[in-house]
Amino acid sequence: DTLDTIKERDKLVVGVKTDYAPYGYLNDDGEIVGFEIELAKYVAKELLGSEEKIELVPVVASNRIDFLASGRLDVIFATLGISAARDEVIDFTTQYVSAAGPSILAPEASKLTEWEQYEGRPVCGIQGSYFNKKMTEEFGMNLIAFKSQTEAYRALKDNRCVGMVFDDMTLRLKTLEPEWTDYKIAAQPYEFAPMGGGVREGDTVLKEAIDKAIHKAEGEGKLIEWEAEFNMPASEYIAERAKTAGAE
Amino acid sequence: MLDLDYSWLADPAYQSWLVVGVINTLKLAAISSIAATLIGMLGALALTLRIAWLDALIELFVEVFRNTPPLLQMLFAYFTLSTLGLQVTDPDTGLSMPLLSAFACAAISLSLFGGALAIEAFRSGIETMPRAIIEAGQALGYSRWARFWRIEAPIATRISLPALTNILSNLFKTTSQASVITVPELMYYAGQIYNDNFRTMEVMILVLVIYVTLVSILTYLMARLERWMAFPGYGKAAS
Amino acid sequence: MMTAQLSYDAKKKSVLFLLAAAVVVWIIVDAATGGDEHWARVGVRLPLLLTGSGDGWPVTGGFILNVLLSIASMAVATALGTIMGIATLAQRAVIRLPAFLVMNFLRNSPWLVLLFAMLYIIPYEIRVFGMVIPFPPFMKAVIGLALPTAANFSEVIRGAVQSIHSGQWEAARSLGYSTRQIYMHVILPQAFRRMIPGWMNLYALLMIATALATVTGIQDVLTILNTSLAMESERALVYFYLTVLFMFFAYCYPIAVFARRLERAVKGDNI
Amino acid sequence: MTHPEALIEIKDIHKSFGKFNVLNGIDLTVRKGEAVCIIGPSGSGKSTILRCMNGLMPIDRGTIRVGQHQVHSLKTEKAMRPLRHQVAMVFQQYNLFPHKTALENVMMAPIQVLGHDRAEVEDRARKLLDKVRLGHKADSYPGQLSGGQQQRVAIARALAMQPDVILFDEVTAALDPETVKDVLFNIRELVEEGLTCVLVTHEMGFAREVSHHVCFTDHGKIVEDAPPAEFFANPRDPRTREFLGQVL
Amino acid sequence: MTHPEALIEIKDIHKSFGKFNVLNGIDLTVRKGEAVCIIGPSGSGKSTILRCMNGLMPIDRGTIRVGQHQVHSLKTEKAMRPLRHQVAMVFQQYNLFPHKTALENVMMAPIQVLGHDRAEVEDRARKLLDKVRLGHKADSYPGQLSGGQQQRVAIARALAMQPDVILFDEVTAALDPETVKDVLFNIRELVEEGLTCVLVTHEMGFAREVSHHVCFTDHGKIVEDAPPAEFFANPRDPRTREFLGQVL
Ligand SMILES: Nc1ncnc2c1ncn2[C@@H]1O[C@H](COP(=O)(O)OP(=O)(O)OP(=O)(O)O)[C@@H](O)[C@H]1O
Ligand SMILES: Nc1ncnc2c1ncn2[C@@H]1O[C@H](COP(=O)(O)OP(=O)(O)OP(=O)(O)O)[C@@H](O)[C@H]1O
Ligand SMILES: [Mg+2]
Ligand SMILES: [Mg+2]
Repeated sequence: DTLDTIKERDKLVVGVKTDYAPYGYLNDDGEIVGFEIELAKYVAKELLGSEEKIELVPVVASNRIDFLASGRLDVIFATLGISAARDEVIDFTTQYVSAAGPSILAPEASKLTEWEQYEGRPVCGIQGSYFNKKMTEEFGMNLIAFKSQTEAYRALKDNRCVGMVFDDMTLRLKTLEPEWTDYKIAAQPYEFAPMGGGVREGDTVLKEAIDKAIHKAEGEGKLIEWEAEFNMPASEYIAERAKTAGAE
Repeated sequence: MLDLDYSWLADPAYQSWLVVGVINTLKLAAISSIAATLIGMLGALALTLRIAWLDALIELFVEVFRNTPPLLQMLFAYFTLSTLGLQVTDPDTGLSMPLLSAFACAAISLSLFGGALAIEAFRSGIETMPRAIIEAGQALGYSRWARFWRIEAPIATRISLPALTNILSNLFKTTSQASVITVPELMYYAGQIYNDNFRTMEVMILVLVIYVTLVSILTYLMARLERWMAFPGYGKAAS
Repeated sequence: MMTAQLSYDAKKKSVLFLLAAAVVVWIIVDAATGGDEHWARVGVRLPLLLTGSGDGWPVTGGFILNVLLSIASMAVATALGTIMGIATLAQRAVIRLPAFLVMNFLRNSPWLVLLFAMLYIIPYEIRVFGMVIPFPPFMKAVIGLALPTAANFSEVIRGAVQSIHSGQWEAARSLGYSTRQIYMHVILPQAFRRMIPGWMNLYALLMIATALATVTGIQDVLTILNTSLAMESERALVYFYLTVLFMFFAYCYPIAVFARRLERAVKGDNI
Repeated sequence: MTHPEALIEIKDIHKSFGKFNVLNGIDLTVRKGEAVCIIGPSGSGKSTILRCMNGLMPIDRGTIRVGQHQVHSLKTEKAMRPLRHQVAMVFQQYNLFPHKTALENVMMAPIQVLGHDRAEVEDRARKLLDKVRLGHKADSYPGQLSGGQQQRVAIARALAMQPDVILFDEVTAALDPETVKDVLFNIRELVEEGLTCVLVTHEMGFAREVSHHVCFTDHGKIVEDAPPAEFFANPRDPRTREFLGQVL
Repeated sequence: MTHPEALIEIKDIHKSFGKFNVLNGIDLTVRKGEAVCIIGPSGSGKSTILRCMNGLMPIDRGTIRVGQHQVHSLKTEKAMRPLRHQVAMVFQQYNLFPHKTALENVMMAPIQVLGHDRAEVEDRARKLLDKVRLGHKADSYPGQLSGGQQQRVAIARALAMQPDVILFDEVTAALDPETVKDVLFNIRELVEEGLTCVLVTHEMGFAREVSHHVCFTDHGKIVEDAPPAEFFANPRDPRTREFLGQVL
């Protein structure tokens, strides 16, 4: 099975984000870094004995599951929200982050503060977000979905849309950037969504090995370290998990 | 090996996406095809005047547009033209927004890309005009303009038609790239659908079939036009 | 005015030269008025855009990958297209009709969609007798691009073969040549010359289409452009796009010019 | 010395393609209502003389006068148009317009160039086609006509312009004897009606029957110019004698 | 009834293109060492007869025998190859291979088809080119030769195959009288050496000089077949009389 293949090739192939600070992004030297990258390296070390035995493959929301399903990747750590629809096509590892669900980023002056007010209006988004269908079908938004975040932010700045719908934490971090100070979170998240890694449907052996590695990292307090390293607001969830894992 | 599941087609949301996608694809293809043909004809016509500065400009236009990826052209139009000043004020919000919508950006890029190729096609049609035909026109005392309109243009159009068919079907296929700048055409909605239901293989097969069907209809119609415009003893269609 | 004495070609050349000069002047003026900052950013990212790694080595992607991709795809497409082209010319319907159907299907499907399809149809690894043969995305991109190119090339071959005057066939037949010999000694040597411009045009088209390979997940110049833009300011965007557009232009334009020159040269020997 | 009655007067014209001298000082005078044949070996410059006469090809030296036009001094296409209205040409390869029917080929120029009335031109065109025995082929395209038929349409097209002079370039090549005879009758009739003709031909019988005088060209010169009876019976130039001696 | 000495025997062949009947029952017998001319109006099916004789065009009805080959029963290209080695053809349009020099055009087939020795073939080819007075043009490409020269290369190419029969299609059309004479001498010499020839021509003088008997075709039939003296002096068929009456 996949775990054997990984050991045979002596390299773990991981799909990660490269445009999604703090989880995975390029630093000024063009290297991929971030919270999930550290996690992936940790897992590689646990499985194969070295952090170096890893191939990081940049993915975006719209292609990560296909890459995984078609065998290009062994596992994805790419801000993958756990949802029932996805669970039908892949298997999730244990979840390692619980983030607020989507919110809307809009200019400071925007008067649209309720989700319902966005009906019929152009809203930027990202292809492959799990809530996209809800946005169009339930809230009736005119969703303009881009391949990558870069493009979506760009379109928002150009006022091609009245707001951008995306993961709350990312958008909040965005408002802290100097260029985004006159933007605010206009509509608040309505749910929390856990995030986990993904493996191919039925890859139970691999899933269990990865789960074990993640638990170990949680127990060692690594996740809290990484949170701090990448300027993420300390989350209760991770602290809680670290406590339970450490107790085991 | 392949067990394909098309039950998702029953979902009315997907159905309406597909329909809207096909309609937008057709719109985009129609607009850019007509514009590209017009640009091609006008460009080739302008070239026959042999005005050096105009020809230089046209040549530059042709070479730039046919030697760079249309995908990149669209991205450029979409993301940077507004930075360069093409903006209007949105009356609703009072904010300044790009003048050109995604659809407009795609339509303009595709028209220019196709137009550049069409200029080449028509130009070569005029250039391959048998010398004998031109001399016959001269000997009958036609003026240069009359000769062009009455004799050379109709024959050149006929000679260029197969090349034009290629360009237009190429253009039709290229409309799928507009999905990258979020033009809600077929390929865009295909992405929306498989990102939602993860039936990527099924969606892609369906989309491929739709495109092949549409392009085949286009080439069939162009072949009919070729036959209709044919005159016996000239070109392939006649024999 | 002096230009009045110049010939048409000289005039045209000088106008083109003036245009080129104007672009250079514009760049200098822009650089002097603040654009240099953005050009500096482009300069910093240039090795990344070209080779896929920050210091220019090793080559893991970028524009050079696009070039390699185009060369590999063209090689595959030439081989496949020749077979397909000859098959569509075959006398026996059992060979001709399927070849014709496949060719038309490939010709009428958008490159982007085919490339996508390749992603799902070809597995990333093939296991033969316990051996794992990896099928990297690069190979998928090569095949995805080679298929439509091959279909187009087979059309070029067909066109060239059919453009040979039927008198050549009759002459060769009446000299007792077999069909294979006629292709080998009479038709293909003549058709070959007429195929070269079409082949080169097709290559330029293919090079341009490599931009689509970004969907297969390989680190081609467009993928890298997009990720590196995440770290750049708004204004720099224009400069980055122009740079990548220019890379394609600088590579494809000479090929197109050369192809056209050949085309003119070949036009003369229609018998 | 000028012939007062000369309609066409060619004096010492020279023409070269690169280093190759095609015409080496041609002199030729054609009176109104005359038919003149030019014969000579292939490549001796016969077609070139005709082309120069109606300005399709500029000459290097010498003068050409046709009616009141000084052809050698006409520099632009525009300046040549009055000349072209007066001088028609029938080409060796017919040069019919492939996208028009036989009738349209004949009608086009009088309507479009001379601005004559359509109904009147159609009437004239049909009469001309009848005259060359092609009334029944009026609606065929050139691609549907045999060589001899195309040739006759070309003659009708030239006549429809009601020119003063017609230049015929090898009208009889590759026609069978019956068609040659037909063409001969047509031309003879025209000459009797006062038309001036210059004909290039390989067919000696034809030259003998149709012409008022015959010119023999060789190496870009006219080496003999005489009435047909004298020309065929008593050629003075040795080169002409040699050439005629070969005729079967 | 079979002529024992007949090399070519054509019996009642029919051929139509769609509804148009080109050949309506042609009978023709050619003995070894004979030269036969076919004359007739344009479009009467002369070229078609030649094409059928070496199997380039299948017939609808009737039989064709050339030597021991029953041409009408040869169905595949492959089956026809021995026939083609025996019967050569010179085309109306020459059909030289434009990518080879004159010498190569002559040498190609004997080497590539008959598998003869290269040195021997080159020797033979050069002699043949000398014979048609083109020794000095051996290294010219067809595009660099005049029409008459190309025609003679085509004759040399056919001869190099050392065939028993050569079919000539209008070898003299559009050639000037001097060149026609040249070609006539060549063919006469070949016939004296025992070659069998079938010639299509418009040139009556040529037919008279070269042939053992002359056939006149009209509307897909051979309406007259006689020795040239008789044919030209005393044509029996009224259609032939009419046709010959037109010759200038
Ligand atoms: N454009 C050209 N460039 C170079 N040489 C040319 C050109 N046109 C004609 N010639 C040469 O000029 C000579 C005269 O040509 P022209 O067509 O007048 O001959 P012609 O007497 O009409 O012969 P023919 O009986 O074969 O028609 C030929 O030897 C030809 O090769
Ligand atoms: N492929 C074809 N399809 C239809 N009709 C054809 C075809 N080939 C020849 N024909 C017709 O068959 C008739 C005989 O043609 P063929 O070439 O044998 O004539 P020909 O006697 O050689 O005439 P010419 O003296 O003009 O060469 C012509 O009327 C021609 O129009
Ligand atoms: Mg000539
Ligand atoms: Mg014929």
